[in-house]
Amino acid sequence: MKKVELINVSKSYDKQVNVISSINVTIEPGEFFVLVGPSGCGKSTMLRMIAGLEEITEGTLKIGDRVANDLPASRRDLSMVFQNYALYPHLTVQQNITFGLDVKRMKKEEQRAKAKEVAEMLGLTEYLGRKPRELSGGQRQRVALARAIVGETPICLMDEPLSNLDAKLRAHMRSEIRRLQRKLGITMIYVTHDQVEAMTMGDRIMILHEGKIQQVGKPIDIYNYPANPFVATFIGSPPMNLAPATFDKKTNELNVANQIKVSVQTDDLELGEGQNITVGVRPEHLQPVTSNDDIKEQFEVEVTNVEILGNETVFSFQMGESEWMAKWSGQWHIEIGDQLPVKLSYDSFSIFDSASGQLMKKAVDHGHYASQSGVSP
Amino acid sequence: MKKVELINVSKSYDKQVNVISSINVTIEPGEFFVLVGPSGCGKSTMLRMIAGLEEITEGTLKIGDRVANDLPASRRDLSMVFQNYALYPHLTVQQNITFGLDVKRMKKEEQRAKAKEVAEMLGLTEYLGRKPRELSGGQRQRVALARAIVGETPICLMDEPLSNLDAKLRAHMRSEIRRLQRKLGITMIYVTHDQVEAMTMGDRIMILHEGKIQQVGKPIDIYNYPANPFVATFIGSPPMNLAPATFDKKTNELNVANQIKVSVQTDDLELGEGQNITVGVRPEHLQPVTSNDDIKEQFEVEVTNVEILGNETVFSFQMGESEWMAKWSGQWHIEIGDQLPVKLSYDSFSIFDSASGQLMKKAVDHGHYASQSGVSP
Amino acid sequence: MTSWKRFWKRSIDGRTAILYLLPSVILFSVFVFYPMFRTIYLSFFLTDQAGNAAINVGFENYEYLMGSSEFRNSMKATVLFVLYTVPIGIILALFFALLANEKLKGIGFFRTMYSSTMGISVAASSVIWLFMFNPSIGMFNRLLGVFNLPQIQWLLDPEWALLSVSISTIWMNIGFSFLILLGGLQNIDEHLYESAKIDGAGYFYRLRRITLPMLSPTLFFIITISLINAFQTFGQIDILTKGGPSQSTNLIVYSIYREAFINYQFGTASAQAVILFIIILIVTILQFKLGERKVHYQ
Amino acid sequence: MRTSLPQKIWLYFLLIVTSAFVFFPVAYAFMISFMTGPEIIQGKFFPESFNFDNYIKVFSRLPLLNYLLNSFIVSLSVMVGQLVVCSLAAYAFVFFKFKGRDFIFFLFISTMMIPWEATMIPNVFTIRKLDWFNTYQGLTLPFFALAFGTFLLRQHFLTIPKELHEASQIAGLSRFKFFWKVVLPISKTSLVTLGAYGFLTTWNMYLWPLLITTNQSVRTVQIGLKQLQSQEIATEWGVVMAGVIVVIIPTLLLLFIGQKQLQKGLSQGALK
Amino acid sequence: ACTNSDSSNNSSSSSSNSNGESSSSSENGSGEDKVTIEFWHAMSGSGQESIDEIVKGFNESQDKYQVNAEFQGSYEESLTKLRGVGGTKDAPAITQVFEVGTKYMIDSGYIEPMQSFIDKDNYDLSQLEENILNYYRVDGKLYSMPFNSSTPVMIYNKDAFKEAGLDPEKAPETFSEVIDAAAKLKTDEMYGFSMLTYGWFFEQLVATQGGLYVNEDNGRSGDATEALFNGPEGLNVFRFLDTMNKAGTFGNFGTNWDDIRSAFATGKVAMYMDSSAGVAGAINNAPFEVGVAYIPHADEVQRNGVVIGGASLWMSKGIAEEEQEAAWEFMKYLTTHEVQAKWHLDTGYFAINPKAYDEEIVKEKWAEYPQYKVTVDQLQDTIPGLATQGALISVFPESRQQIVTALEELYQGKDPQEVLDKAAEGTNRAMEIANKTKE
Ligand SMILES: Nc1ncnc2c1ncn2[C@@H]1O[C@H](COP(=O)(O)OP(=O)(O)OP(=O)(O)O)[C@@H](O)[C@H]1O
Ligand SMILES: Nc1ncnc2c1ncn2[C@@H]1O[C@H](COP(=O)(O)OP(=O)(O)OP(=O)(O)O)[C@@H](O)[C@H]1O
Ligand SMILES: [Mg+2]
Ligand SMILES: [Mg+2]
Repeated sequence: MKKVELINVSKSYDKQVNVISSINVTIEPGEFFVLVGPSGCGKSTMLRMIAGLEEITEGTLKIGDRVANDLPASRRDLSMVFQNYALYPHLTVQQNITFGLDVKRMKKEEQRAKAKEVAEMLGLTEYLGRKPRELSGGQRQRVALARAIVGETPICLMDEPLSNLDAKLRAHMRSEIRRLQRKLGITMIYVTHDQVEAMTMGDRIMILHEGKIQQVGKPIDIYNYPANPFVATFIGSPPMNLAPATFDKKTNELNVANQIKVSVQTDDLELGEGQNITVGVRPEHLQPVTSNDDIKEQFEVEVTNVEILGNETVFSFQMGESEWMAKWSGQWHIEIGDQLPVKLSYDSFSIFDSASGQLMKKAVDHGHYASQSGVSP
Repeated sequence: MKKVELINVSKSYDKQVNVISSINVTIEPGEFFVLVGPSGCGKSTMLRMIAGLEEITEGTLKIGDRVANDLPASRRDLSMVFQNYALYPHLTVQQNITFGLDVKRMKKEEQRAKAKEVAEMLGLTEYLGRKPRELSGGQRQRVALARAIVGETPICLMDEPLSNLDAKLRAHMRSEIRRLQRKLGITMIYVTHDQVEAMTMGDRIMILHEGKIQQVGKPIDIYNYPANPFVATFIGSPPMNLAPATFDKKTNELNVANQIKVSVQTDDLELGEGQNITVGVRPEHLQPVTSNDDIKEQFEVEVTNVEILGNETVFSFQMGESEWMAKWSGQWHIEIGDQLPVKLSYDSFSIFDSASGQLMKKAVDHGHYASQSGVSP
Repeated sequence: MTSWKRFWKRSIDGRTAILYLLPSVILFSVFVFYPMFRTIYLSFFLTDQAGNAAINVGFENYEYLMGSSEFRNSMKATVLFVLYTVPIGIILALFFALLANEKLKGIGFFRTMYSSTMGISVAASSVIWLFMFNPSIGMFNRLLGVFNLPQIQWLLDPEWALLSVSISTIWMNIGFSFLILLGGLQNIDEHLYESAKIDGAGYFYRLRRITLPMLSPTLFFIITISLINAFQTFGQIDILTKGGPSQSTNLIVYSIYREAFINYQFGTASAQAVILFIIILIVTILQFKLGERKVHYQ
Repeated sequence: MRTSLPQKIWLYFLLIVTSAFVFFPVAYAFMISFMTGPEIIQGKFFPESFNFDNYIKVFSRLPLLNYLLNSFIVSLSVMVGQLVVCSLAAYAFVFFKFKGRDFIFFLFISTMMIPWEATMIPNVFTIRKLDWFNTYQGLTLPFFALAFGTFLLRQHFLTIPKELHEASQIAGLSRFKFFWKVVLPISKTSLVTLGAYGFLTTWNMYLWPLLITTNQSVRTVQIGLKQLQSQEIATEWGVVMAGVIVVIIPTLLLLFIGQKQLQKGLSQGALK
Repeated sequence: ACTNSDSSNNSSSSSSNSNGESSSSSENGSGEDKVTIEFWHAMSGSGQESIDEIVKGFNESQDKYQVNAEFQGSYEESLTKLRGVGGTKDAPAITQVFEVGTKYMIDSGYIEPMQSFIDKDNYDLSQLEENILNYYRVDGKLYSMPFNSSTPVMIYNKDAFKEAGLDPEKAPETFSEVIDAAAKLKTDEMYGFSMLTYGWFFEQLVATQGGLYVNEDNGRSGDATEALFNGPEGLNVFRFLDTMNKAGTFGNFGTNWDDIRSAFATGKVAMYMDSSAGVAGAINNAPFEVGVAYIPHADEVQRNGVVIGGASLWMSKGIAEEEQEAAWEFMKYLTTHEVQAKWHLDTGYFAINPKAYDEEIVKEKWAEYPQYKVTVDQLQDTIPGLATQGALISVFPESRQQIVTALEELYQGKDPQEVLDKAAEGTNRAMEIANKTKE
């Protein structure tokens, strides 16, 4: 249980300045902290700085309560899953796993027992005697994971540790990692590209973009109240649909992409006439129209693309200059070119200031409540 | 446009026999063929055999109409994205991308133009002058992808080419790859762990398990009619819920895990009294009960775990000895320990013979039809 | 104070490094640097018969050498010798290493054959070559005789002697270069070849674009070492030609040896050694400056 | 990866022809070792009969086994000493960052440029002052530090992916442990190469052992070989070659074993 | 040759500061009161075998002294080693040094002149071969004990002589006779005459004409300062060689003893100059009849004879007195005619005690190889004088190298006088430096 604190941390490489710029964040002891962001935004770099593998160009890094900028990596007492695994090619899986334990002067037998235990958890038992090059990609990744887990260090850094595993195994590993982390009170910093991992594993998520923090918060809050269009489109898959809009004070309507008009029902928002705003709607809020729906809240679209994912169907249509997507649960027989009526309510809009990107209106909480007697809206 | 045909192909390594055993499959010219399976099931091995990097222990491989078992890799005229990228560390990104073009004696200018084009498509333009070690993980993967794409070979093998990319970029790449493949008529063999990729990109999917083919077919067919419980749980996330069941001929009811009873409405199924069967239900078919639902088709469960994914909520409950999951669209305020009524209909059951694993009853097609005037069930 | 502390902390690397370097440094100081300084010192003296400095003559030894046609001739022979042996030796060794790097049955046997010359001392192999070069009974002249070609006075003809010594030297060094290059080849990641094959790259293309660049650290090493070794060749000269005929094979180190061990002229011997040292130093610096830039490290 | 049949035949052809060329002189020496004086002088290639007279003479003339043993002890010590000293130094040059690193490295390299012949006499005096004449340490210690070896290992260490260093740091390995548990095992090919080099050069050393031994107690085989030759009196080449062969055999064996080791270290495979 | 592994094992044993095997040293250590000395030599091959046997014989002949004979590499190498220990108590009691190192040894101050023991012991020198002693005697003092001594001879192929219509029993004696014979002997396969490219033979061909090598009475009355070998005698020799070389009757077989010997044995050359020590080998290896003759001399002068070559034994200064005693005892043993007879037969070197030739075994051998006698006759026929006494200069090895270069250039067609002058110049410079640094 150790705190990790970054104060004004920046990082530049020879060929690229400010890969990370002025990051301020405190990761609480025992927290599961998820780091997401587009490829190349500096996630790995940040982990590597915390691990002590990369010099901190500017700012202060504190581990526990100690300034750690100059602390050598070997004395930070943390473990890490490298994005590219970094397995020792000359050691067997077993030796790779127990490599760090040896340093801690653990007894050989104990090491073996530990390795066995972890290997079992990760389904590596049969492969303990092999060299990494005799393993499949996913197996290698699991070895990397095992190596990080087995040490039970107070801080653990994982860089996309499940990217090469299949969905089933990944689901299993997700819960195992979470369980372990809780049990041992590990402070976890976890990089992922997987939406499910990001949403379900973390106590908090941090979204990074071009080396700058976009938002930090609980997963569900970030999903519901993205701080800016970038976050809005980054979290959630398919991403939130965005379109420029203008407010017509007379009719009290939003003119979205000059294509549809949505009436504004509340006055909680200070909108100037003609102010440039961007509205966002999550694909799942573009719902099919049922017979008893309000005619006003619906509009018709022409389908430009359809993907059936099995348990849900995603289709696209044009909204002004951007392509919007709607996600409907279940399998829908939709063909490209179909004209579909789609329901959309003002409540589900997130509204951003186009200039600053600031969130001006949150989408109204769409939580459902289930009760024994049935389901309320 | 070339056919790839595997006839009775098997593969053994020194340390592991029958990593691949008796594979028979024909991949049609211009087909997008997706290969999925759990970690270590032999996907990469199969690709590597097709590429000519791994000797074929037994059987025949045909490329086009030619037996290719002994054709050297360099003369198979295909391209490949390696699971571990295999970038040339001594070459810049640009050189890495054009490496294959150079082999083909393409003019330097043309090469440069090509590289630029592909780099743009993959967002690598700024990095053309860098060495691989100066790139982030996702950027490296994109270089690997670029290298495979740029050659426009008639056959292309991709081994988890998008695993290290973020969701947004991945969605973009999905459609780009698909577009290119269609445009150039490439025969694509594509390994992935991503459900969305598997469901949306492939003309056909093949599910591999322990070196054996489990099922080959259209994505949606596999999703709806999995050939056996393995496929059922492997495709779809969360996986299909399974439980043992017995059939009570008197009441015409299925006794699922000795916990719930579901009445069988049709007679399309030959079930003997007491025959061991396994029933499967997709999580999305365990729906919330609405006030006007039939009381018979619902049962109550105690929630053991909840995950809110943003646009959907997954919760688990105990069904006999196995954990079942239900997936409800939207965000639900469900707490662990809640008692929830859940709707379940016989139609959505897939029924497998416990002994052979054969699919005995398909789930009834749950397709929805949307029309201009509204939505029919 | 704190800045000093910071420095102390930062210099931890340097201080630990000293520990690792210490054994080498001590041994080098005692057995290389000290004698070297002594050599430099002696090069400014005329020495007596016992090899002690007797008369300080300043740069006279150097001046004498610069004016001496014999020494100039030595330099020329040395440079020629280096040019004859180094490129060919490395190319041949590389060729063998590439051959022996193929995965074939019984390749271990061939590897041993190729590296065998490393197992034979310069003295022993020189004796063998002496036999083969022998104008009356040697293999080479017999072969020439078989094809009715004119006999060659391999070691006796000033035109041929340096070439002949070079041939035998290339042979002697080939085992070693082979072994080093083979080691380098085996460290190249197989994946790179796989990837290149997929791209349709043929053997020579792979050789040029992957093998050689990835081998560059090893090549750089072997070129440097071969250059240095070639400049210092001695043993085979002593046995094969003793610097003759007509001084045509009187390489510098042999000349140093003769000055020091036969003529007991340590002053001029030392001066020659110093000049040789400077020459090699310059060549090596050039090699590092020009060569290491082209070397790719991981 | 895989080679087709015609390719294989071509490869084997090249292998056989070139290796035969390389090996010819050794084979020739082997033949000579069975010849009598007149046979040799007449320059035959095949002896009339394979009798072991020359070998018997070698063994009876010299305490050859004694010499061989000494050679083994000396060569082995030098080999181990070089591996230790050089790998330590090379490690410092690659995995430590410190001021003047390149300069010190170049200083090391520069020691290679000093002709050994020029430093020998002062070294003999040094050994005498240390009273190390006729001792194993006198024979071995001066060779422990080897710029060549340091250079060789440095070149190899430089190719070690830096991820491994990082992973070890994360695992909390000390510098030395990393050196011992990762760097050395991964560099097996170079260590074997350097080991073979160290062993063989020491095995083949002549002048130094001669200069600092005055009796047979620690003398090595190369001096023995020299004792078989004579200057003014006609040399019995058959006997000399028999000696050469006897001395080569252990080194060839060593090379063969080294090869096997090298083969094992073959392409370690990627990290990922 | 006979097996003598025992003897070499014995001699391998105890030494001053070795940490070698103790198994045999304990056996030798039994004679604690024995004085043990070291004898450094440069004899390899059959020479070493013989030395080991002689040493063994000495050690067994008495129980006061123990001699350990140790091979120390070539003459140059062992001299280099001696420089490391010379004048200290680590020095060996006896060292074998080649003839051209004589001046160097005298000047070095490492040694005890033999004369002091001869005088002390009243040793009768007259029993030894005068012509050999002459070389090592400087200012009337004998500095070292001659040991392995040889002279050059001319060896020729009798069969070839017959074929060429020459008298195989009468070898050519003068330069012009040799030139003529060589011309007759020359065939496509065979050269007429050859000489190892080695300064020693040149010295001999100069000396036999009575020519001096350097000034100051060949260096014997003072430090030589100027080379004289480029005078008429030297030029004669070079012209002699040049004539044949230009005529194509001279075969150049380089600087290696074995090369020229194999050339002779394979019939590539009919006459060549060799050391007397090489006679046995030449006879044994040649598949034809071999003749041995005196070395040729210039037509216009009388034959003076040959200069001794080889090496002698030196006693160290600065070691314990009883060690010097032991060394002296050993040297006396060496010079006995029995030992010398054996030495002569084993190696082909001269017996320094001519009485050895009367030994039965020697006579038997001579009967078998009458050629041996020629070598001894040539030595005994030598006219003592400054020329045949041999030059005494400290830079002899260097000078020899100059001659080798000169010869090689001569064979390349350069002018004899020119190359000789160049060699003389080099020698002069070397002597000048040596003299300068002597103080
Ligand atoms: N060189 C080898 N020697 C022995 N076994 C091997 C070798 N390479 C792979 N295997 C084994 O073969 C099986 C299949 O490997 P493969 O790489 O094809 O798996 P995969 O389906 O690609 O898995 P993943 O999704 O984890 O990449 C694995 O169990 C692996 O351990
Ligand atoms: N050694 C280096 N030299 C120069 N630039 C580098 C270096 N390493 C990384 N970069 C750059 O820094 C940026 C951040 O890299 P980083 O590896 O932290 O990205 P990431 O967020 O982990 O991305 P990914 O999800 O693709 O792994 C990238 O643009 C990358 O190109
Ligand atoms: Mg990364
Ligand atoms: Mg794989």
